[in-house]
Amino acid sequence: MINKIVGTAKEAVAEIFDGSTVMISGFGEAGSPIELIHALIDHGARNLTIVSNNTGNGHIGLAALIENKQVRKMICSFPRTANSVVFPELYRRGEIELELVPQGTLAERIRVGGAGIPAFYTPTSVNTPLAEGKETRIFNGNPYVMEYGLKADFALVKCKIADRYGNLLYNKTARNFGPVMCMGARRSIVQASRVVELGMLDPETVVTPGIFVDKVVEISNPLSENQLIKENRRYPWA
Amino acid sequence: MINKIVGTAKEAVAEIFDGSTVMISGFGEAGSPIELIHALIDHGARNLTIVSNNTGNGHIGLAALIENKQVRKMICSFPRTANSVVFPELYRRGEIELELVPQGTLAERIRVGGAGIPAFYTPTSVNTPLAEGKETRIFNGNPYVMEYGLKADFALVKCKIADRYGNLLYNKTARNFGPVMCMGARRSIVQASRVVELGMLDPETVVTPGIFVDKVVEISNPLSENQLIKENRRYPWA
Amino acid sequence: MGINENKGWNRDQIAARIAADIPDGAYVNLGIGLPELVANYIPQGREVIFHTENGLLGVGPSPVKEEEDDELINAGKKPVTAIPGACFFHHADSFTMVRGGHIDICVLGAFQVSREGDLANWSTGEPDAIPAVGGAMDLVQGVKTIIVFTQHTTRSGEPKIVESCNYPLTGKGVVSHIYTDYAVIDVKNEGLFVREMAPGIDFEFLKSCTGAELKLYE
Amino acid sequence: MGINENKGWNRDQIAARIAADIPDGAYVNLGIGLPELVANYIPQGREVIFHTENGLLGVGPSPVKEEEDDELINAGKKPVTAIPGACFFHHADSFTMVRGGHIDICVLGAFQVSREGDLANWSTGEPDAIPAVGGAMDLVQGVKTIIVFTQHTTRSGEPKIVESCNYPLTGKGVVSHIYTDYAVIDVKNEGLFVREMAPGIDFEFLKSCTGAELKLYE
Repeated sequence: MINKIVGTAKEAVAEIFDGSTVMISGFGEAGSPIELIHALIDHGARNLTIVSNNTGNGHIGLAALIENKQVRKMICSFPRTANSVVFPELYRRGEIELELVPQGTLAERIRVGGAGIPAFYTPTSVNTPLAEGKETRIFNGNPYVMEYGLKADFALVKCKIADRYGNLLYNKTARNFGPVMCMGARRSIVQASRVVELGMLDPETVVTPGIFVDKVVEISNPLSENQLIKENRRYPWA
Repeated sequence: MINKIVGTAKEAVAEIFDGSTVMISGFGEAGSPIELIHALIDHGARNLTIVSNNTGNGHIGLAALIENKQVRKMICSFPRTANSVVFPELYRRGEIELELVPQGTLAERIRVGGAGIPAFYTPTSVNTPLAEGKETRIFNGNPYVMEYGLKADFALVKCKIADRYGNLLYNKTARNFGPVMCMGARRSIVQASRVVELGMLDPETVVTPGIFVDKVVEISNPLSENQLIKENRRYPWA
Repeated sequence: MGINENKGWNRDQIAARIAADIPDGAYVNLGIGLPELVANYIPQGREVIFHTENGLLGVGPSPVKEEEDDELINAGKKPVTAIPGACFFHHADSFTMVRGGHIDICVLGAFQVSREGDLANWSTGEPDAIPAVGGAMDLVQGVKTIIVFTQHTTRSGEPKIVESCNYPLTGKGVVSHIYTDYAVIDVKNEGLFVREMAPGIDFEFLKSCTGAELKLYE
Repeated sequence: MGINENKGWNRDQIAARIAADIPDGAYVNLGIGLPELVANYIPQGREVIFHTENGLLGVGPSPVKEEEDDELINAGKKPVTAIPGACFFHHADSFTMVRGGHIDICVLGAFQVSREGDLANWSTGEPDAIPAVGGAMDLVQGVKTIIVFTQHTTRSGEPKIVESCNYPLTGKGVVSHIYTDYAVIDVKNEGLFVREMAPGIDFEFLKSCTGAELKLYE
């Protein structure tokens, strides 16, 4: 029998090893799997390469993971936001690496990484500093940059509803990188606000087919990053 | 006001010009926009390059378009099926060109054609006759073939439900190439079994966002290819 | 609005001026910050669909406070709403829209724009700055028409329209139109053409605060 | 089943033999024709999810006649059903599953298989033939384990397991296991190893109708 549901976030992240590459869904707070990230902080895996659009807010979630010195390198498109304090400080001190990738290139690199495509050409970043050192090539008279597919050992993803096959539905703009990260990671670990019986999801509306998912944990009332930041909370909880 | 709904299939295909490249959705009968194809036969545009997984069945739909000598070249993965008689005969007589593309490569070429990506690398067809004359390149010790994005002037697509913005839902395995063809074509022309009021579609379940669609015609009870073939029908109707 | 605040158009007037030039039925992406104002000024009777690259086509007006949803936001991470006919999608599909040329117009801010339409808007290049690019480089390459929405000069009065950018580029030769507090300028192969000047602004003044040659339509 | 019909396993027995080796929880793609039989023999208590490349994960049994749906078909264009927990998707997503290594097992037919696991199953290379490839080349490159389901010899008694294929290849070095009416053979770097022979088949006979060297496990 196929049952991808596990009991706790702790159990869900237990297999993450030191030095692994981990994709983390979310665009700012929306779609960020905060309970899974906190479980990864408790778990303690170090020397991680994190692929995520941002670098977290305040001192919780992804920012707390970075602050806890578990992250060696960030691959992201936008490492600073209004409430981002942890990453900028470490970066200025030279204590964390940054690979800056345009947002669309990041999404496509993740998707093709999961689609067996090792590289592709894109017009994005042509003639800019972000194309330096990259191969460029002319197609139909226009220059394009070659970009590599991106694969990860793990993805940590937040969704709204899941079933035991790992079929997923998302919530509004919290969908963002979740579906492509489930494709791009060898093992996808998902937190769902609700787990439903098999057959409850309309097969026409499933966004992430279960084949891209390995483990699901139900987190009924996920924490709100915004709320935690307003309350000036830190993880691990003081 | 945005209103992509047009009154008739004839009106929908009127802009298709001689020599254009036209993507046609469908996998066998499932998802084949038969009324739009028949309107294209009536319309009479010639010298077309058709991108479609198959080459049609019997003497209706895509097969009838080919039989009517409107097609110069087929780009497809599987040009023969149980009921495919028209294409094989023309092909053997050297009266129609064929570009044979593996099915997954075809789907990806269409998708990236619509995504601004001019070329990508794939392991598919490496060391086979279909890779002959194509650039190959080693990534991580393994060989890959370079394939080009495919763009079309038009796509003819069948779906189940649409709204006036061109948002589309499909039916079961009739979805197949529809969504990527809407992406890959400069102008996407869609037949929908039902057109609903704006706001009736759940924004979470839209499969093809309206931005990829240009015209929609409601065809409430599309013909069944299977039925027509059983009845040995030909288009234009005798 | 710095030292220019008493001259020319204010930011809402610039937004309205841009909105007036967006045709009915256009698909439009609005950059973070000033460009977001444009949505407030679409003329009545026109239906314009706003795309936000984090996965929504059909962005509606800002929600009232109690209806804000942390999971319904725009690229600037501000709460938004979704109009009837909207749809959600993932990031790869979103940038298929962007990179594939499906979006008609994108309005972006700028540090500098050059005479040839080069845009610099992502990094000041200062050694201490945290570089952050977001979707800007995808947008400038993929969207059919790039409009820049900017103050004509920096806070300290330096021209932002220059012969050639000294900040790191977002894209080369990508800008089609520049809307500032002083003027509307079209970027053409033959140079920068002033299409319109704000009330109280004359061509001599405009030239004096612009770092690149300006031309007038004949 | 041609001239072999009285010897070895029949096609249903081959299907059952393959099915017995598919583990619980596997994602499996079945090629058109003979391989489709495998679905009928999954041992009770195992949950196996069938993928069909035309956009369905969770293919169920064939429908009864009156419930056939022209728009719910498999890659062989035969009517199927969808199990609870199934989902539909478009062709690019479907081949992301295939090419990206997400599918565990694919069972395919063959014209020829070589000692090194080369597979020829899409074209006889005859000048008059209409070439048709479908998804076979994607499947052999992307799926983790490729199983060939074939008669041991052609109708006219020629070996289908050969030193090197003379038909055009589908893929090079892609086959892991061969299940025929006579035997189960593992393709390894060190050669072809006979794991099992059908009742009534001995190694000498098997060698006599095989065009490549066969080995026995020690």
